[in-house]
Amino acid sequence: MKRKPMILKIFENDRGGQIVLGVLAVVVLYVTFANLLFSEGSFLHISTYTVTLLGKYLAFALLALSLDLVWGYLGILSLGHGAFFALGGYAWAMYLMLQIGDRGVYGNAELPDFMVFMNLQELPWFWYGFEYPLFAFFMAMFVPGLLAFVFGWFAFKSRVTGVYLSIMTQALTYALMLAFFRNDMGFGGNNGLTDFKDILGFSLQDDGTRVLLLILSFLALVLGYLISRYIINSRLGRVAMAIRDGESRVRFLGYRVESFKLFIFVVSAVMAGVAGALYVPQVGIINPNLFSPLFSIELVIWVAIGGRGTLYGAIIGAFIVNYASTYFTSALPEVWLYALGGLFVVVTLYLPKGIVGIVKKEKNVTAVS
Amino acid sequence: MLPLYHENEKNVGDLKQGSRILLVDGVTLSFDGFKALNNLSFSIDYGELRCIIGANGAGKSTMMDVVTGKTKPDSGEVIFGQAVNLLQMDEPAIAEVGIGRKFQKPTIFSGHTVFENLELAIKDDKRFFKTLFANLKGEQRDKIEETLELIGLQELSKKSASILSHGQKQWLEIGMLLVQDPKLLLVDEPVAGMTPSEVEKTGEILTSLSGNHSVVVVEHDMEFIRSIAKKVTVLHEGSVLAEGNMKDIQENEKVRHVYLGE
Amino acid sequence: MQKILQIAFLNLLFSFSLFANFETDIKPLTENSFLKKENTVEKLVSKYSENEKLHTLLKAMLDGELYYSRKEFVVLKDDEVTNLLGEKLERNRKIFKKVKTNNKLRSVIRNRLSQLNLFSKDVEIRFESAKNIRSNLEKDSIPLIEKALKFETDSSVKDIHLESEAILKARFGNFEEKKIAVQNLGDFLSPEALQVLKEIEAEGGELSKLASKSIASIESSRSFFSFLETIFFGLSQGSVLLLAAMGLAITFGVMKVINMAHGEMMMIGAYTAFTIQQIFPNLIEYSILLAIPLAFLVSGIFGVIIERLVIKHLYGRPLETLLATFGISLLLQQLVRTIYSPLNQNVETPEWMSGALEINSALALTYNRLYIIIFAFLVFLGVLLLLKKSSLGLKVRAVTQNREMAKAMGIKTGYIDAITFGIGSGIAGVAGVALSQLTNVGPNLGQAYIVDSFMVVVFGGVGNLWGTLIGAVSLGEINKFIEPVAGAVLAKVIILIFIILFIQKRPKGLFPQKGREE
Amino acid sequence: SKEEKTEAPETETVTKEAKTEAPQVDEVVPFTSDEVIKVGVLHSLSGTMAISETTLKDTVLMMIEEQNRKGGVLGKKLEPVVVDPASNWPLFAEKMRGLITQDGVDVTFGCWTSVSRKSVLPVVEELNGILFYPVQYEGEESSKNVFYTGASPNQQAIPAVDYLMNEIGVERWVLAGTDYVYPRTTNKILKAYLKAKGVADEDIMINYTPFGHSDWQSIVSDVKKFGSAGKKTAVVSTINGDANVPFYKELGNQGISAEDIPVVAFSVGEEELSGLDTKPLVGHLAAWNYFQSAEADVNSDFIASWKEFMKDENKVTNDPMEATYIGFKMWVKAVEKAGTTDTDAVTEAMIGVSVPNLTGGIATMMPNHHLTKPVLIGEIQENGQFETVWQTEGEVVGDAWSDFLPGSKDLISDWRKPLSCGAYNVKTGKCSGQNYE
Amino acid sequence: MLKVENLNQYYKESHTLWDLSLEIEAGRCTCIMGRNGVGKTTFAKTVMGLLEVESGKILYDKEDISKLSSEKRAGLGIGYVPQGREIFPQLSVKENLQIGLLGNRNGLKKVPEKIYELFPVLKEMLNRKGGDLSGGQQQQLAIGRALCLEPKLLILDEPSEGIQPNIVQQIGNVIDYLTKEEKITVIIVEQKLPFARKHGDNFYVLDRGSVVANGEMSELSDEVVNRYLSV
Ligand SMILES: Nc1ncnc2c1ncn2[C@@H]1O[C@H](COP(=O)(O)OP(=O)(O)OP(=O)(O)O)[C@@H](O)[C@H]1O
Ligand SMILES: Nc1ncnc2c1ncn2[C@@H]1O[C@H](COP(=O)(O)OP(=O)(O)OP(=O)(O)O)[C@@H](O)[C@H]1O
Ligand SMILES: [Mg+2]
Ligand SMILES: [Mg+2]
Repeated sequence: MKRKPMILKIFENDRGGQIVLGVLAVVVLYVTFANLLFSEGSFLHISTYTVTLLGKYLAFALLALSLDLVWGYLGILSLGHGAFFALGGYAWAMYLMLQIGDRGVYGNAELPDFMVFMNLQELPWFWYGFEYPLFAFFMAMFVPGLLAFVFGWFAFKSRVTGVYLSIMTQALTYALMLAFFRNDMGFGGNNGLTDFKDILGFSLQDDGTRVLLLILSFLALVLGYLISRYIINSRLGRVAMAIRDGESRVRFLGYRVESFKLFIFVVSAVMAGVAGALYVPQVGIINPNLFSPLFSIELVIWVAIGGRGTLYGAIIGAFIVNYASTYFTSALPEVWLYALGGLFVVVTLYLPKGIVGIVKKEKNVTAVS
Repeated sequence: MLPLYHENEKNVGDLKQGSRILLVDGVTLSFDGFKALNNLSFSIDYGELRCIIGANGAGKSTMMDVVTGKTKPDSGEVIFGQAVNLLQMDEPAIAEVGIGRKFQKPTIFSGHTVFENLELAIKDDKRFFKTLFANLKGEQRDKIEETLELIGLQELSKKSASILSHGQKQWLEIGMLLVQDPKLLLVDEPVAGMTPSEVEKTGEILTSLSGNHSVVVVEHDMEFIRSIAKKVTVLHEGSVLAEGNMKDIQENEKVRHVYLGE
Repeated sequence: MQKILQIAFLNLLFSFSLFANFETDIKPLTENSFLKKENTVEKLVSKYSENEKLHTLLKAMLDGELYYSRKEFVVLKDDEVTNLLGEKLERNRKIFKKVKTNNKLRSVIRNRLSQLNLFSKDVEIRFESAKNIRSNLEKDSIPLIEKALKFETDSSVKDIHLESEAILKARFGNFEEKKIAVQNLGDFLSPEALQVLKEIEAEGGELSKLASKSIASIESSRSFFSFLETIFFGLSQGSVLLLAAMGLAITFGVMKVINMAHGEMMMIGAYTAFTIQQIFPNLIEYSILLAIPLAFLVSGIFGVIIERLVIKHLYGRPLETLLATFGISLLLQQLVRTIYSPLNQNVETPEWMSGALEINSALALTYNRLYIIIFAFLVFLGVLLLLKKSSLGLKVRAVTQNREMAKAMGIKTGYIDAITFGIGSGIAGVAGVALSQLTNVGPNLGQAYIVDSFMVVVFGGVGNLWGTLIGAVSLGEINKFIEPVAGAVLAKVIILIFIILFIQKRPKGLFPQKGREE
Repeated sequence: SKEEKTEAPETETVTKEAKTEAPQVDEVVPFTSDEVIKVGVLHSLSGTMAISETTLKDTVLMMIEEQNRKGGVLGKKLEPVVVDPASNWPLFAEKMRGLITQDGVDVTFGCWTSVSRKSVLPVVEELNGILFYPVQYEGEESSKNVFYTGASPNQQAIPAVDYLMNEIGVERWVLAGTDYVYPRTTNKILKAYLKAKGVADEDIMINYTPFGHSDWQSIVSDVKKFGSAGKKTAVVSTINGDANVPFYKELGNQGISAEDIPVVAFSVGEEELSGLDTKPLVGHLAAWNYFQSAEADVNSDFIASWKEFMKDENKVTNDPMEATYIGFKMWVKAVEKAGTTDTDAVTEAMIGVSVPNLTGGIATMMPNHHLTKPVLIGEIQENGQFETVWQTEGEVVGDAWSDFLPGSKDLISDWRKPLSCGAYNVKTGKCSGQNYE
Repeated sequence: MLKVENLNQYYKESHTLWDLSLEIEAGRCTCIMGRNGVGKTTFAKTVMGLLEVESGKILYDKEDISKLSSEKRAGLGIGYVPQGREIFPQLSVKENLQIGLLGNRNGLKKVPEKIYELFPVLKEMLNRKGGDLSGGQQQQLAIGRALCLEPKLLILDEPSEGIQPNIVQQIGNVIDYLTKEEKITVIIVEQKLPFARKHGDNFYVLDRGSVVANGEMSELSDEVVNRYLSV
């Protein structure tokens, strides 16, 4: 049997993924050029508003993808995935915060405004090092990964499963939310971190920077997709799905279930963290609300709407639901919850496999290579 | 709890024809006061085919649960090979050391195809980073194809296992046990729901396996037992009631009374 | 008409002639300065303490019912105008202006009224007055209290007087009196007693030691009562959690529907209570009792409708129920916003649920919480009996464990599902009524409780009602014992971490559903 | 002490005008231009904040309708653009960007919580828009593009404490708040203030609770114990939103009356009271710059038109509505003065603009983008209204930077040229924040 | 008693029963036989109403029940012992039996003593959870539960599977008793020839979803067995 290049193998039997990523690539390219090349007045121009919005959607899509990996393929319904996203976001926001320097309202070069305001005399120890982008970016992956590792290590070893695990993830994010809301935590409390000025030396107000962030988000999404795809296509992926369907049986075959779960859970958390780091500079604020259980549930809904266990379905779901909220909150501000709530009910009832279920008839098991 | 792989290897010791492969010694297990296993002791030799019979609820499946690490007994010892203490190991470690099991109620992965079910079971390094980069080797593929043929599911190999009928699931599970290639096979009611000729075929497979493997079969189908049995152990209320060749057992008054009838 | 006028006129004349002084003396009450009003009240009390009208005047002033025109002072209550003698007057109420009071003034009035009311016929009033006097003791109160002690027959009122007397003696008596008083005060519990003792302790000298002893005695019993109080608080919080979680224990615990609309079912119950008060504004006292069955029905019917329209199609797909019920919860919230506006609504508390059951001055149990505790346990018992003892319960459990087989055994699964979901939702509705007595009634009511409810059910062990009970109560208690040490925010965080760790030890909750797994 | 207070801006005399400006309902003035001026309305209509913010959206809509009847602004029709940021802070920023760049609004009225304002701030500043922020807040901010028409702490908290201390004789203080910036700041300011007035540390108890806290048993019981030490005690409450209802209920049930331990709240207004059983609350206090009960003709007119606009006789008005009202009126005036809706022209014209407030006084926009406001202390009545029991002599000037916080005591804000700075350090002579070069 | 005409059934796209027609005589024990996967269980489930049919009729007492829900069919007196036991795992043995009583048409309120006589182990384990029982015990419980219904037509899908020999004998006796004494109609899906021969009155052999042979049990020839029942 001849070995195919890895990338081809990854995309094998994945028309959906090819199409979704292809379309996204075209859109991102188009938006990039239309924003940078055409001047504001031109009807071909695409506003920075759209660029940012698209960037946000892409970050959300990566987050949804990471959730689909654990939910769709490992069967862990994480109701706290927002926590990993938020932690990644906070880590990167800390870097952005320290970039403000003495441009804050108090003109304090060492301390961010909210610390001056909290009467802190010096930077708390856990802020050390975040002025270095590499370190901050590493932490944006490391902290969510570590949390996932610690939480997963205990939970999987104790064989906490099913709704128990789901509710524990919820408790985790809820506890983090309450903790981050506390002003004494040193992360800005309810107001969170905001008023970022520049990133890696580029001003965040420049269109060019925003477009760059958009492209970066897209690349991160593609990379995340490829990694996920590779994992689920490997035998490890098939073991994961077997764990989803019959965890204890897998053990009798000699697989150490908790390692498999832990690996995928941590990979997913790291992906969510990266998504968070991409999200923050584009929306310009991070606040403990991202830790709220409600956000994490919404996240689950994106994936379900798109189509659980298909990866690209998660991307579609994230786009559709978020676009729907963006659209409805402006166009039908009074009734948009009816529209959104209705959408959820209708999709569940009539599209049990999510939106991708309409197109996709064949079964979701990847053939053996 | 994590086993030390190399040490186990050593502790299993040399497996020669006739050397002991499994020792169950004085195992007791109770559920809320009910003793499912009561000071149960017996041993199996390498290469042996052992039949275990006993009334419903005698503790046969529970015994297998204990050996495979699913349930921990209250007291007693279970030793694999020379000195591997199974009670200190968890399920994957026990599987790893060479014990495979077919469950009473067929349990297969309904989200996977028949082929993938076998692939998952096949003997290989099962640590997670190995599986991430694992590829089926030529001989493994052959082994699977061979087994598919043996269990009569070639045509369904690309089909989802969820559509199998009860009997087909039984066969698939037997197949999974075969590709796993364990040293000791624990087979719980393999012929339930099979047609007479299938029963016969199962018997042949199991007999041919013994020799290079040890096989422990639990069944209620006496005809089947008769056709394959050399040595039979009878369990009753959690302990061994009788042990011996088929003839002795059939003539044993107590066994007739609690089990065989007539 | 003429006659009435005549009478009124005569009345007016009469009052003018007899109480001319009184009438002029109360005039300064119309002034703006609260200080002036205060002085006026003091003056009136010292001068007219025997005058019935003063009572009426002060009482009305206290309740904000005293009005004046250029000519007269009247009591205006429920659109009825009466004079200070309690006689009805025919007046256009528009011409009157209110006599404004503020807190300080009211507290002075209340104090003065208490002195007058010490000899009231009503024990309740005497009791309240005695307490009021106790917290506003002055040196010259001694004769008053001694007089009251002679007059008093009720022992609980007497106790308060005795305490007041002891406090006064400890403060102002001669050495011997002080000594005895200080010793006696050790048997009382009120903060006032403690306050005096502390002052005396600080003074040093022989009394100081005695005072320390008495203080120690008071503090030890106070700390005992405060321990009881904390237990009560925990129980109360636990019972709220229990109520909130019980419906979920059925829809989620038994039926395995991840019911995100559970909170909204509570919200509907609370709005039912509100609506009933709107429809029957005269029945506030009973509206809650009426609301309980009605909320059960309304939420229950909503539940049945939701089950028949949506959930029915989702059995065997528990995760999808999360999605659909989340959608439903959004719809219901918005529905309430549309119908009732996004603002919070006011559900009034009936008289019998306000206030507290005073055990002693260190321990008082608030009525609303007390009733809610009792109510929660009753509901729990009901649900328990229903599930464990009725054939419905058996059917429900059979259906949820194996729907196909239940059908094949002749159980009408559709009907059972609908009824069960209805009951679960109905109980949530009832919980909503209880919550309306504790917190906001608004579109977000349900959101506040949904996470906690799931936590309780899972902590207790899914599918086990006793687990839900013990889970709810123990979480409530733990929270209330941590809160004073760690603060409300940290207490919650600690509880969550505790739950996470606990589940590691017992992966299926406090009371796991045991059984051999396949 | 600082410049911004002493130096009065050039105010016009408005008293005369105020009288003539009574609403002329019948007369509809036609627009003289086909163009429209778009007005953004950025208030949450769903989510947790909808409870408070929906009313403000309606207020803006009412003001726009009224203004359009008067012929709009500069002869152009005002057109509201309503969006729903859904109590989701990042969404506030996104919607703000959308409003300015997609919808092309010239001014936006919006936000309630501080975090929503913080979220929007970089966007309005980047895109040079105008935001009117109508809610009392913690101060410590002054942006060229934002006009703060709610109270800053010195226009609410400090006078309230003065009242309690001087008129009621309070000696012990409980500062209870929800754990976020506004209560934290206010309490910090109050603590510094109280200590400056000689209150001992042990006579101050500070307590923070999470958002939406609903079980107040222990805290109320603690307050009760704290208050029974023989000294007059009061609670200064910066408890936010939904948490108030269970708090007051618990107070009532545990038998703490306003006479024993009065509570003065900074976030409880008429609208919050309408969702509460007020019986047990009678006598508790609130400090605001406006009460519905204020006796002024403008106010009666405003209340009447509000009820008519909402088609509901039971609708109440409140302080943030007044702030919205003032902000709107000021903006109209400034646009008319500038003759354009151009941001720079309007922001320049805004400073010094005066309009009558609803309590019978005058509100003037100060150079620090804050207003002059009277401070009113009201007692809760059984009918859900407040009765003013005390009031400052005249209007108080809003302070952007508190004198009681170490970080900001040297900062002033003055957006007039040549200073044009929101955070000017009088000690170092440096300007930081928005206009930093 | 039961007549099935041209029954067709599909699992999604896969056609499982093909124009299946057969007739069950009242008061007799009919054996359904066939290799694995030919559709025996599917047939039993369709009669019970647990699977929808595409076309064809199921006449029970001359009435077409093919559109009725399964709870209605149970109400008409059809009892079912499924393959794989399917007892209610979290209900106690007693409750499992009570579920059978709930559907009893004769209003029986107590578990008939004869069920305990038949399966003494059930009496011993009355308060144990159904799911905790051993495989064979569960099978006995499933039969006991169906008997509590006092059905007119009893469908048993491989009832002897996993049951100890002496109890298998007893089950055989019960079948005989039910058909001979109580005149109950029994359909039994069975693979074990000796058992089928001993207790069945007549047989149907299925292959690929349709009937390929039928007749009196005595007529079941080795040829048929070799042709349709071996691999
Ligand atoms: N988790 C449990 N809780 C309570 N009792 C149990 C549990 N597991 C097994 N038992 C009891 O232990 C006994 C032995 O069960 P086991 O399944 O081992 O029997 P078996 O010999 O395999 O019977 P069969 O031939 O019917 O399969 C039975 O009586 C069963 O009820
Ligand atoms: N849920 C299902 N979805 C799709 N196909 C199914 C399903 N269940 C059974 N089948 C297929 O239908 C056919 C008949 O199955 P059925 O269970 O009726 O067989 P059976 O005759 O009872 O076999 P056994 O003797 O093994 O129990 C089989 O080929 C099986 O693969
Ligand atoms: Mg068994
Ligand atoms: Mg079958």
